[in-house]
Amino acid sequence: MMALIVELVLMPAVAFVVGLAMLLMMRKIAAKIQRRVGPPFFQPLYDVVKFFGKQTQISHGLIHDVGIIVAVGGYIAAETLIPVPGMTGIADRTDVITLIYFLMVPSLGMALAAGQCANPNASIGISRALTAMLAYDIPFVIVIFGMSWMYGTTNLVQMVEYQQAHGWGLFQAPLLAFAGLFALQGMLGKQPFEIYVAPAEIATGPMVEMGGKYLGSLIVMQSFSLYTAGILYTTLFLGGGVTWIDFLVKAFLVVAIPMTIAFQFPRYRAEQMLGSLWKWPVLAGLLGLAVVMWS
Amino acid sequence: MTLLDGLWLASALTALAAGLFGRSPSAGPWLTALYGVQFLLVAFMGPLAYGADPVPASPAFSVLGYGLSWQFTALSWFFAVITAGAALAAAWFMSGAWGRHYAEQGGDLRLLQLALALNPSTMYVLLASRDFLSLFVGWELVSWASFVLMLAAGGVGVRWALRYLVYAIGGAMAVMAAMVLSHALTGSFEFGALAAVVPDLSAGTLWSLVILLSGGFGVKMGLLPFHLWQAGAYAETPGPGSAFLGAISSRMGLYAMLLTLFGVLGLGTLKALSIPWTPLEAHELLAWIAAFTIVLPTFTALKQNDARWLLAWHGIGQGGYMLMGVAMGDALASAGGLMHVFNHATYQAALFMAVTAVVYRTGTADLNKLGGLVTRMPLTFLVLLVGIIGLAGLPPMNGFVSKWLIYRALIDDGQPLLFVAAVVGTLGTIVSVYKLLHNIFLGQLRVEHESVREVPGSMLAPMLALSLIVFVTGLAPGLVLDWLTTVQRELGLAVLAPTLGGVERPDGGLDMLWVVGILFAGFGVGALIFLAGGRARTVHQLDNYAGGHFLTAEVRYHYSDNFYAGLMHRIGPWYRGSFQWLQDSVVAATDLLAQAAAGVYRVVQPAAWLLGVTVLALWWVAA
Amino acid sequence: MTLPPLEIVLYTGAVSLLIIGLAGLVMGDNLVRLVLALAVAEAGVNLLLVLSGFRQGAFAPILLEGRVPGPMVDPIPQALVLTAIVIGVGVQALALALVLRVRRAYGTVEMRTLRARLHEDLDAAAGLPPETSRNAPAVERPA
Amino acid sequence: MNFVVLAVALPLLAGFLTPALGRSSRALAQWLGWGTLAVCIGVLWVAWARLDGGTVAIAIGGFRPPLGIVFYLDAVALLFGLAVPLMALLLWPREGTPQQFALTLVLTASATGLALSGDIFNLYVFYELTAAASFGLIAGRGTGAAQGAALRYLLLSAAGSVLLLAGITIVYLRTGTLNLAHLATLAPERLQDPVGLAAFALMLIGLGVKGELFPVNGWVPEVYGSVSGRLAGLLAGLVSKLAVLVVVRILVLIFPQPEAAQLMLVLGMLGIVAGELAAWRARDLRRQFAFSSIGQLGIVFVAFSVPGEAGIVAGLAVALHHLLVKPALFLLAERWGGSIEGLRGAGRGHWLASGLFILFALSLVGLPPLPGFWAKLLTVMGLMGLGTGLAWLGALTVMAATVVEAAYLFRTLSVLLAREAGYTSPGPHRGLDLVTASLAGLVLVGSVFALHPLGDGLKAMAAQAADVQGYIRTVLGDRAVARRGQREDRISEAHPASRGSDRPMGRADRAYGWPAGSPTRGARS
Repeated sequence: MMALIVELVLMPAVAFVVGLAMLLMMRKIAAKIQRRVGPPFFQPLYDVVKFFGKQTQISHGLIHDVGIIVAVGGYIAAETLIPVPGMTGIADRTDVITLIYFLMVPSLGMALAAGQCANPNASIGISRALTAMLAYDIPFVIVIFGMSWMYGTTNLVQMVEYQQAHGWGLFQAPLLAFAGLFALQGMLGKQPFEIYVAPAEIATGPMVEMGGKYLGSLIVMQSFSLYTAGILYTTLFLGGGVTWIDFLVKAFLVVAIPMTIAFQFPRYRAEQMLGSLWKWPVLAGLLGLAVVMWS
Repeated sequence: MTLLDGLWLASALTALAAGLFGRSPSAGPWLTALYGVQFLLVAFMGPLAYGADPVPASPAFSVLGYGLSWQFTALSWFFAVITAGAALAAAWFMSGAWGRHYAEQGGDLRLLQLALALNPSTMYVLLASRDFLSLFVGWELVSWASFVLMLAAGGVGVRWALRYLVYAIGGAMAVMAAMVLSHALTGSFEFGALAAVVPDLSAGTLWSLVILLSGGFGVKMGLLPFHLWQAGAYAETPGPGSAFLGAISSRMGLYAMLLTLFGVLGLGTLKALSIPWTPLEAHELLAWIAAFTIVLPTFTALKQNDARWLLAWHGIGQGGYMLMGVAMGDALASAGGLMHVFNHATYQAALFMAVTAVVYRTGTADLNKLGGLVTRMPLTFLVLLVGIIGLAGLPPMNGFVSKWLIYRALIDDGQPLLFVAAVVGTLGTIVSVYKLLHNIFLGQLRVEHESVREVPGSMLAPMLALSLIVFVTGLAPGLVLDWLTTVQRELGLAVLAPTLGGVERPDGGLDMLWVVGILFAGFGVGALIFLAGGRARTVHQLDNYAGGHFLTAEVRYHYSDNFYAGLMHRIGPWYRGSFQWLQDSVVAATDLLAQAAAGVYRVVQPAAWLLGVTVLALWWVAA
Repeated sequence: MTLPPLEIVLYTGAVSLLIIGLAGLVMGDNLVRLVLALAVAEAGVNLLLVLSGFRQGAFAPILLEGRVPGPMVDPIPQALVLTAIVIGVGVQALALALVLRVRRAYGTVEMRTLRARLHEDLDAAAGLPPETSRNAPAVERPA
Repeated sequence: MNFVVLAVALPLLAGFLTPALGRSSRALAQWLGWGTLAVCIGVLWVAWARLDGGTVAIAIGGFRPPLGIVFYLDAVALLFGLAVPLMALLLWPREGTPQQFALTLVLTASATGLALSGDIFNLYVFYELTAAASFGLIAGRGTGAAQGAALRYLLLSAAGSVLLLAGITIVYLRTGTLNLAHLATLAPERLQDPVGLAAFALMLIGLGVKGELFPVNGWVPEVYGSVSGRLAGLLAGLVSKLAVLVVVRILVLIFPQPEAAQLMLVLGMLGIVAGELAAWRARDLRRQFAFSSIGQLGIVFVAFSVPGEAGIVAGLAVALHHLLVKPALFLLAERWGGSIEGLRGAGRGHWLASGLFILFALSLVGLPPLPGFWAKLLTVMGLMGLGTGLAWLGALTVMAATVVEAAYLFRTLSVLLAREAGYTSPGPHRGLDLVTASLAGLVLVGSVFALHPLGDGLKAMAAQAADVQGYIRTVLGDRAVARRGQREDRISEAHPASRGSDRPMGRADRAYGWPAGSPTRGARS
């Protein structure tokens, strides 16, 4: 019991640290592509501390605050559902389906907070964000189904065990892995699927009214989301991790791919986003599904 | 005098009292107490859900040599407890301020009270039926009772009620055909007699039975393509009535299907019945119909601009989950499908009530004419929030558990397309209900709603109670799943072994106690982090970033119309050719035929028909 | 079936009368003619009925004292046909009376006009707007 | 039991007296009519009580059957016989002239005769008398529309009578008898062929004019649209049923071949479709009910077309239900006649009338446990029990018609009960109409509580009516029954597979020679 509690505390903490590092990596990649130097190593941490410490903190009402708490808290809780090397948290008591729906809770929190801001730009942003969710989740659930069927379990711990015994999912179901990566691009909200932020057009959408600790919380949330996406993909396709080192290498690699792709692209309109996410990854996913189920 | 007799008596008394005293708004609390008595009587039958012997009714009739008898079993009880709860909540909701308001607006409160009271009382008759004849009697009574409730408000509702009536009678006739077919096969209306001959029946006969029964009962459930009546009929019913109807009324179809298709024919029969030239079997066909019922109505809901219509369309879609779960038939799926009946009743009633509360205060359910009400009606907002989380099937509410069970079973059964359909339905629901919440409660408060206040306690209490149930059964789904094991045993389905928190299995289980616990712990930590930041200052809603322009009261802008513009740009064209064409063409064909029929009676010489038919008859005789 | 030639002729005649009468009833338009057609049809069927008792060369079925009863024709149809004729006459009289009444009410003895006026009357009594033809002009034609 | 004849003779006599009496005192004529009807009811009631479920044949004038004409009394005959004066009393033309009283009495007499007679030509005579009386009653309203409708009805009906008489002639040619019981003994060998079937077809169509059989019911909307509600109720409720009863008697006793029933089934089905759909489109209440009555009569024909007891039970149930409901509805339409759209809100404030309308509509549509449901259920059960494709289609038609029926009845109701501001009510219903309709409503509701005995009673009645041997035995004695039995045996030996089907009697016909009629043969054989 004690060990479990330690795990439950440790897992989000690790996630926070690694997530900030991923944030840093993201900005470094962007800088490299744009031939800039990029921020210093501790910049993400500085940012968070700065935002939380600001004098001017503007709240737009209770739900604004609650939404932010739900967004951050939901991710903190979600980290305990994905097994990492040496720690399983409550991954054994839940499964990948729970995790997917769990991950929607922070989004809902952010949507609440943005909605309460009473800024039309925020509402437009949320409408686009939810549209994006509808777009990327369809290929993603096809992937989830395929992998669960292949591994014969929805338990993430067992998935890792299976891959460590029989080889990575990436090699057994490459089409599904491709579809998953494509969906990941949307899930992280990176170009070309970042219409919901669209800073020049709707003034960063959901974030338009956020400042101070609100924006800081959103940065924390983003770092969590990067981490979660990375390790979830690693767990599903790359055999999880035996040790922290190979686990983190894989996770960073996974996150690096969308980042690298992102900065090569312009921004898609909402319907273009739907079109591309419902076409290629869904086709690949269904094909991969057929291969998995009939072989 | 058994408990069932008592329940019938109590419900009849309630209807009588509603008819006598319903006109006066002050009778509301007393009527609510009577509904409470009904609920208690159902609760006293609780041991049924844990395997106690069925509770029979004392009256038994014999007509034309066929006996009718009634009894409550675990299946009946499960549906009855939902019915009683929904009726109690609806009656409570209208017992005070709402009822007075309705009467002041010129509504016929007595009629509404009576219609509401008739619904549960007829449902208790249906739920107790144990042969085809009593089933049909109960079925018709329930259909007519809900017709009365839909009619209660008059106005636009009448048109929808009439449309419902046509569908309902059509469905009832299909049921009657199935019942008479069964009689032709066995010479009796007993379920047992049919069950006994099922192994000897030809595939054609079985298909006829399956199609007639599922079609007939499917009308009430709003299964595709018989769903077109439901949204309008439920949405245009006065508030508490629509809460009751949305919660349980169409589930009677599921009950009757369970009773006949699963209880009598048996899941094994459905599984053995394959569709020629396809790999599908009868139960998969049902699951596919369910899948379409999930997806199409859900996305129709997404387009609605009226909160009540939006909810009603979602009600149709959620019915698909129930059928899908039950049709898949294994322990997890059927438990999920059945539990969804309970879950849906709880959150749907709460949602309709919350919307009704908004209408009560603002006078409109038009999603383009509201906004920002969270600061004025925070508790109603809370109820709606809890409700939509349940409806969307997100943790920690109960809707998540039932859907999880269904998803998990679909993975077990290897049904990827059904799985995707189910998830797509959920995603569509999330998208749609956020619009509902946002357009009513978030964004900018309209000038005319500045003075809106929270609704009074008589309306809040049932809503909050329902929300509490939504949360508690999400936290500890085992409470409900325990009942369902008995129901599964009764129907001859595989039996689930639930824990308090859900299901324990090594290859991916669910323990909601942990999930919810962790989630709230996360919120706690999140709150700590949040509070670690500097103290925030709350500003006026118009004090926000507007691109260098100052927003004033004259230019309030709440982004609500065509909320998902981008999405609609892509999927808008797909709405064409939803099943409306089917209904339209049936009506058109009937009208054409009717014109021809009327033409028969407009001829100059009616004797021409006489000569014609004589010649034809003689020709036929000679041939 | 071997029938004596005379009977074939008689039956053919009776059936023809019936058919002519019914055809007249359908095809005629003048009410008086319709009544006459009805009379023809009734005559045909009455003839048929009386023929059913007919046997060639038989006597009338009257038992008179001192006469040897040879083959007799069937008396029942004759009794029946009398009744039928009486009824027929009564109905025709009633029909003619009604024709007169109709002429007084509507000023017509044409079935087509009667039907049109009757239905107009019925619609008017029910408070319905008359059913106009789709081809009828919406307003009065200019003179 | 010979006193039963009074039930026919008395109203006839009174009918001829009334106009003369009416010249001096209208009230006296009215009282005479009422008294006569009351006596008729008494007579038939006593006969019902004495009969006690048995059957009796009464030879009129002392001539023994098959030579003499007979009245045949069984439960069905007496039930309908009893319904005639009862309905005539309830739907008495109160505001009418003495002539109308007389015609009503004549109608009563002849309709009672239709119910009781056991002789096919006698039936024809009563049928014609009924027709003549109803023409008079229809035209008696005096409006141009009523007279036009009466004339058009007359022409159609007279053409039907010609066909009926032609059918009777064929039957007589074949068998040489007109007594139903005697025909029943001879039918298996002489009428089981296309010619016999043709005779049935002619009689069916002929009788169908009054029985509102499709498509010879063109008169229905015109007549019901132009006469008073009471008369429409009498014609739709009662007279049509008696015509159907005659058809059923003929069908059961003389034409057991399935083709005959099939013909009736097909025409009945078409009638349901045409009637209900036309009612769906009807724009005024009275004609809506008229068309609806065509549809209901279609169901009656369809129900009776099911062979054996099942069909008769179902048919009786549907017919009796309609007998009760339709006149009451026509009475309600008396005040609410006219365009349906014009009735917006007319039912509000008249809660008794509206309630009755709702009750009748519910029963017509078949809400259990109202009697209409059981009637419909019996019909569908009978049809589906047959298992043939045509019967299935029939059942389907009945059920589809229910949907249409529900659609238009409740559309009308919703208009009646609509909340409409500024509507001027056409005034309350006349008290008597309302009382009569309430009576029907009470019987309807009361029968819900007596479903069990009613069901048993109907079954016993139907068993009696379906019992051909019993009919023959009652009228002709035991020996005739044995003879029919022998004949049937002989036929089934000769054509073991095809009895009652295609044309089994061709050779037997020739063996008997033709024409078969002779005055003495019938009596001897």
